[in-house]
Amino acid sequence: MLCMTALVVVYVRHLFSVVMLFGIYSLLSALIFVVLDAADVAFTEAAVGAGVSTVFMLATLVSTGRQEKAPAHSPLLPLAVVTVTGAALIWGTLDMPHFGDPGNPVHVHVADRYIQESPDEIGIPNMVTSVLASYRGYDTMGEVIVIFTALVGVLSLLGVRERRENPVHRTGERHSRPYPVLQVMALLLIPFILVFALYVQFHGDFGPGGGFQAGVIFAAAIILYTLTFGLDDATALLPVKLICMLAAAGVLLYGGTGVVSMLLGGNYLDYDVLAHDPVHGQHYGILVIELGVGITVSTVMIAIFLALVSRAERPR
Amino acid sequence: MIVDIISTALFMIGCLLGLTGAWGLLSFPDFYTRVHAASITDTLCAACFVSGLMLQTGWSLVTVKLLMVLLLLWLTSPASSHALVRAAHHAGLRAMTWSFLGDRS
Amino acid sequence: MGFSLFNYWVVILLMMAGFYTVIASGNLVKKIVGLNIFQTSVFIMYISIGKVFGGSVPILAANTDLYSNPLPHVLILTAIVVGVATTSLALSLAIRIREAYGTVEENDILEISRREDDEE
Amino acid sequence: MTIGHLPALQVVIPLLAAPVCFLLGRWPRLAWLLASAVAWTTLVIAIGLWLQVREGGTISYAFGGWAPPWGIEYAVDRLNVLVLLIVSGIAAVIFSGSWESVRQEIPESRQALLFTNLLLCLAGLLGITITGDAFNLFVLLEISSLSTYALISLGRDRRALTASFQYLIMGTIGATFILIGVGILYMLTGTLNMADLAHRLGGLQGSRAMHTAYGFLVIGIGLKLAMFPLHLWLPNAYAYAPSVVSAFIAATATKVAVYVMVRYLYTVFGPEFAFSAMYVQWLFIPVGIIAVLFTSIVALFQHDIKRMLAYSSVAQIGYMLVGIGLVNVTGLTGALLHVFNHALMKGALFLALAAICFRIGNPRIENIRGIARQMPWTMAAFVGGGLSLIGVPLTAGFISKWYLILAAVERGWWPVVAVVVIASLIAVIYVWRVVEAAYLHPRPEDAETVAEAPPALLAVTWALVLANVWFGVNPGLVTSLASGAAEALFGGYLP
Amino acid sequence: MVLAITIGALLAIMLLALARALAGPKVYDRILAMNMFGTKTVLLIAVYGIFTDSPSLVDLSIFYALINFIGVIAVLKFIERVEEYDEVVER
Amino acid sequence: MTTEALLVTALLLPLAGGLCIILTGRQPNLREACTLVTSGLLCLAVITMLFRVLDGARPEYILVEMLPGLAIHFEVEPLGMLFATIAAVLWPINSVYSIGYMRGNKEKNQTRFYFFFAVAIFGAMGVAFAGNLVTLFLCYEVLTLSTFPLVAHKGNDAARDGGRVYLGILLATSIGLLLPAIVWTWNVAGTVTFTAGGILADRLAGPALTVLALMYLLGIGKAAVMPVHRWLPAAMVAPTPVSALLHAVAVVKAGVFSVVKVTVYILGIDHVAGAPGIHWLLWLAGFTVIVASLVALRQDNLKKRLAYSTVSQLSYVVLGTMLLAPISIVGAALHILAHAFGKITLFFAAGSIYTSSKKTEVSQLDGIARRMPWTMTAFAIGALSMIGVPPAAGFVSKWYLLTGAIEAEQLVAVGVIVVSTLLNAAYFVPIIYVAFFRRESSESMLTYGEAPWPVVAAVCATAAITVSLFLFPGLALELVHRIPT
Repeated sequence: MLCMTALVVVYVRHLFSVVMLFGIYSLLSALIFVVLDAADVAFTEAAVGAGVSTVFMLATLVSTGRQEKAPAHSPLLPLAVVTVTGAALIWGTLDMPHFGDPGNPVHVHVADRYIQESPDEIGIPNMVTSVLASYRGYDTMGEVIVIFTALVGVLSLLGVRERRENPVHRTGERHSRPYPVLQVMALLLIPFILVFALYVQFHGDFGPGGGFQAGVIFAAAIILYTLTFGLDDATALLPVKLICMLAAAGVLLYGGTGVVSMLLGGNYLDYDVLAHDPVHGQHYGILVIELGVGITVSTVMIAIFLALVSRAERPR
Repeated sequence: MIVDIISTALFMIGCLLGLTGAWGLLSFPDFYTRVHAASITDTLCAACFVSGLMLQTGWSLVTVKLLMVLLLLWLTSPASSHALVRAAHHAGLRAMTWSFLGDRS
Repeated sequence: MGFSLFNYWVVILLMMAGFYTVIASGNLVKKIVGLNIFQTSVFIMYISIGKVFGGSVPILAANTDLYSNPLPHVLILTAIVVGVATTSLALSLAIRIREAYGTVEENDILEISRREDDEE
Repeated sequence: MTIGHLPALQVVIPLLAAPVCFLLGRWPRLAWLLASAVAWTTLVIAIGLWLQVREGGTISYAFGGWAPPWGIEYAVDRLNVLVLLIVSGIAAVIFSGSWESVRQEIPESRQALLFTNLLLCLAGLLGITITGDAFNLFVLLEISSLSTYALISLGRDRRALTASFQYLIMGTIGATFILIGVGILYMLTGTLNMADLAHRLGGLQGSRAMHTAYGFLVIGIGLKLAMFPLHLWLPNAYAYAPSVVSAFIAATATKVAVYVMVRYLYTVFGPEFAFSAMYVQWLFIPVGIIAVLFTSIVALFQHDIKRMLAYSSVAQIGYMLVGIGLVNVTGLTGALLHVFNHALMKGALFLALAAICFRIGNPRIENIRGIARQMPWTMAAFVGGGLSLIGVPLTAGFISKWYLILAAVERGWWPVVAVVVIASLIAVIYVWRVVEAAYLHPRPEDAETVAEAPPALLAVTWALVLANVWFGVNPGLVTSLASGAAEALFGGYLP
Repeated sequence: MVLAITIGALLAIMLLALARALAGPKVYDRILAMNMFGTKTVLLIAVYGIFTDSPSLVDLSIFYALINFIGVIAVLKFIERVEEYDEVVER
Repeated sequence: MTTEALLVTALLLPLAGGLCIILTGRQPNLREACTLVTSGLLCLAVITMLFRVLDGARPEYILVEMLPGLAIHFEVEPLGMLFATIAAVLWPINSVYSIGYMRGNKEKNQTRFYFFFAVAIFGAMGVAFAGNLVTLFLCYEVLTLSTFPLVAHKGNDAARDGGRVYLGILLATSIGLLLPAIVWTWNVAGTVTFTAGGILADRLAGPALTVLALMYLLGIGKAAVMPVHRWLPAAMVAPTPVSALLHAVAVVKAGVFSVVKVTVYILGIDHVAGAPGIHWLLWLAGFTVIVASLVALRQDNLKKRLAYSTVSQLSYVVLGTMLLAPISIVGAALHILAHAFGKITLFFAAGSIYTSSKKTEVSQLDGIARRMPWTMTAFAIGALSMIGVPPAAGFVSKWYLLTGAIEAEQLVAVGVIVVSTLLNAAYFVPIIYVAFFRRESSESMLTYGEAPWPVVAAVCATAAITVSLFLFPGLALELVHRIPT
């Protein structure tokens, strides 16, 4: 099914369909992640692939047009490149460790420790969160920075239009038809979504979820609001400047935790020193940085969405 | 035991409804009929599945979550169907009518 | 042996479909979609690495002590985020290109650039 | 206390300064001051690390207090301290001189964003260099790449956008290839720490999967460092980026990629695997040679000076590849020295070009006719950088070429010597075209009179030119570092 | 057994939906199929989660339901906007 | 002043002079005073050093050591002293001449001219005193680059084209052949320091040595051995004082000097004599001598004829070197000296003719000696020196060369010298003849006399030195006999 989708994506030229198929593809791969025991990843992939990315792409299509032209040059060269690459990979797989074998080096070396010790060392049941936030906490900080970089990049490319100076020019609004049913529905759903986001944020220690997923869900609520009520109302609710400040604040919260642990005598991002008991320290640390991740991710997603949409709404 | 039987029955009904809906989606001649097939069966199908699952799990936090799934589906599914039809209608997509079939002569 | 590697082969097929879309497609947005498919399949490869038969989701539970490997999950969480960051940047570039050139077709853009170069 | 944390601070300071800089959006001048101060701080930290490495050997820093194979490690040794020094040094110099040029080329609302991006890029590059973890490298690579894409797209010409997009696509493919390679390595060993990887890969010499991983890594990194047939993104990217950005990324980005290549070849895979099992030299030498010759010749026919220098950069990367492919200590020393020296000379040249752009706008050869009379200091700096690019004695460029030629002679590979020599000659010609236009042609009648570039820009340009001379006259410091690193990397392996 | 049948049926439904999504012919058909695909995914995950005794997956299904809804709304909104532009262009 | 200090002074003086020239660029009189004072001081310093060197002093000075064994290193030895003396003595004379010429022809950009002239002299001093190959190479390139603006002084398209050929050939040969040769030498010998008797003995032999020698010979493009001689005629676009600089004071002399120096101090004449096929280099030089003379014969443009004459004369020096006999090396060194003074006289004379009459072709020179007796007398002396007829310096050096050729039993070389002497006579004697004995064509309306006095004074001075070198060759001979062959 996955393959079918992927291959069709190659052929279909109506870009809206391509993007929607991509959403389906993402959902499917998220399903596969579920089957492969990666609940957190499935969560994220669904949020990002099927959710945010797709919405972003759709928003882009509004400004860029929806039909792809037939390719002008022959597909032989790319085909050859792809074939060679694929062949190299398949050749390489021939003596790879077999799929799913518990004796693989992957499972016996580093990961072993995470599984055996992390509940004691970190004190939370979700090992993915422990590894994410503590053992490889620095990677996660990098991830937050990457997101932040994307925000900086998008802003420097597009900028977010604040409210229109002159309400007379709200031509976009006049054309678009209001959906009263949807607006009511959105108003019903949004509080629920926000609560759910908070739940995912703070439940991340025990089940799948955490700052990143929560951030995306939070952003999803705002995106829904923007979609049903329009850009101007959304920016009135959440001024762009505030969003940007929060994004930076989230990064600083994360980085600041590291600095604090450094000041308290540990290494950077060593949460052991945050409290008298190392396990408590880990707990506090993870809580704070997940919060930082959540804030940054949600605000960045919102900001990027607003930026893309504000271009789409601009009358040509 | 009896719970198991009921839930199995619910699953089966759900499957049946779902398949019907999907079949309708695939084989009905035009967009509006497809919407009809899909959305009607979808709602009930989801209800069957989720209630079956709720019976399986017994009473716990998970049940509440499942209930939320159901509520969510019930809220969003009709809403999106509505929005979809509305959009299609506004975009000028015409429903197939009998006159479409008969007026040719 | 056959089945144990089958999983990887499917993933490779997906990867190549995405890769092909990236390099062969002339439309910038479709290139981005291809890039995403390419990356997503790499993610599936990573997650496959972490799977243990009979293992469960790596969240501490009372009834099992065989878990799948959490490390690839962490890596892929990060990689997904990186992916969306790249995508959003690429999309905003595409928008700007459309505004500047009036098209997002690679060939048209090349044509315009070439003309511009000639004029200089 | 601080001393022990230097490896972390090296990257964390610019990383955390970036959001602060972002918040200064309303006051671009403050953002610039902050960026420059941070860049100088990183330079000081790099010097501190260098002193430490010189005394105590490799430094390891465990993030989160988790010991290396489990946590993320920063490892500083002679090899990357050299790259740290050059990256932070170039950043310090370029950032502090960038204000006037940025203010002129970038709309005010985007200036602070530009500095934020620069800081992120700097942090990413430093992080790539310093990290000892294969996956962390990928993350930091993406930080630097994303910020670079954004930086390039800030160029005034609309072709900057397409250049940036092209780079984005190729760079992301490269990064994904690296991801695949790292994934396979992880699959084979179960670890991501480079030292641990190297240790564990030792037992897997014949594995086909390892060969595949190797291939993907080389191609992925090759895309990033603009290895010859994969260099197509580079000329456009350098040509259309804002001048200061061109100077910064030309002087640092590809150098860091070369470092990553060396790191993977020598530390992770080990020279034994790379050169006896994979025969890398038969890949690198021809690719390097073709790169050097072909792109040098292409550079000859460019009218845009930025493009010309960009092609020359690809050629210079070819030198580095040749140095790596020569598989002896002298060759590797030469390559590392060239990493260092090329950063100096390209930095100087692009800064001089930034000064020219500042006054003239479009740096085409026709436009700079007779400019030397009006901007004598700028053009003199360009000539200085050009001499170093050619490899004239008493400039830094000579030292590295000397080592490269020596290494080739040591191996008895005369064609390589011939190539280095011929390419130097071609470099003479393309540098000469600029010099001739600037000095020997009269200024066109209708051209407006221009003044000398602003003093700050001029000062940093000259700082780099003088550094070229200083390291050409007195290269002992760098050569000992480079040759020490090269010897350590070979670790007794001889082809 | 029940699990196998249920999952099989759900997969079959999804396949049918996918077929409609691929076949089109109008964008709206695709959206409809996508919506159905999404709801069935939600159910699939819930079923799978309960039967493999990992209730945490139910969170996931809630989330999927949300995403699905937002996705459909987004597609609709943006398509509408594009149609508007096209109208403007046609005039 | 210690001899070391003198050495540093000799190197720094031209640079300091250049700086003064730039600073005083606004006031031409002051600027020219700077040039004159600096050149005079340099001349003084070098001559003082000359006597010290004759007394056995061998000062050296290491500026920086870039890599172990690779330094910017200056050391004085007799051969270099000879070259330095030529350059230092000719600079003031040339300066006087330049002042007359540049003002007389109202050239533009005179400050640039004098500045780069000073830098070129610095390069020449550096080449002369270089203690190792790298220093030599560096100063050689300084010389090349600093003379370029002089060659292309006029700034028109012809000048730029000529300049491009000039720079192209010189840089291409030096970077393409000389530098690899240096690296090769370094690789083989582990050092590039000039050492009496050479540094390659026991380290490199057989055909490789011949190849290396060939790389040096052709790599030093300034020696203008065919086929890398094209730059010399191309550089004829330059103003005459520059031609004088190129042909006599610095550039080509630096070339042949380097050839001699490398042969003596790097290859080692005894060692290289054993290399197979080394006589091919000799024949190459001989070929250049003959062919360049033949070409010169066919040139009507006076300066072109002189240029090809230079190509031919330079190859005498190479020929003498490649004979690899001690006596012929002495001859070669002497010929550097003799040719320097002879050729500068000829060029000065040509420039003087151009300045006062704007005549450039040989066929226009009928009876010119009536109007410009001093100039043409000097020209005759220079020509005699070129041909090798007493009482001019050329005779002495040719004598040594011939002796060396006979001693080395290289009959080809003997033949070459004899034939080329006849050819020299064939292209110089007609000029003298028409200038002195043919009547000026009557329709000439021009009225002109001698050139400005600084020009004439310079011409006479060099002619006088040419003669005196024949009459009193003692000092020069003493110096060249100290070259450790």
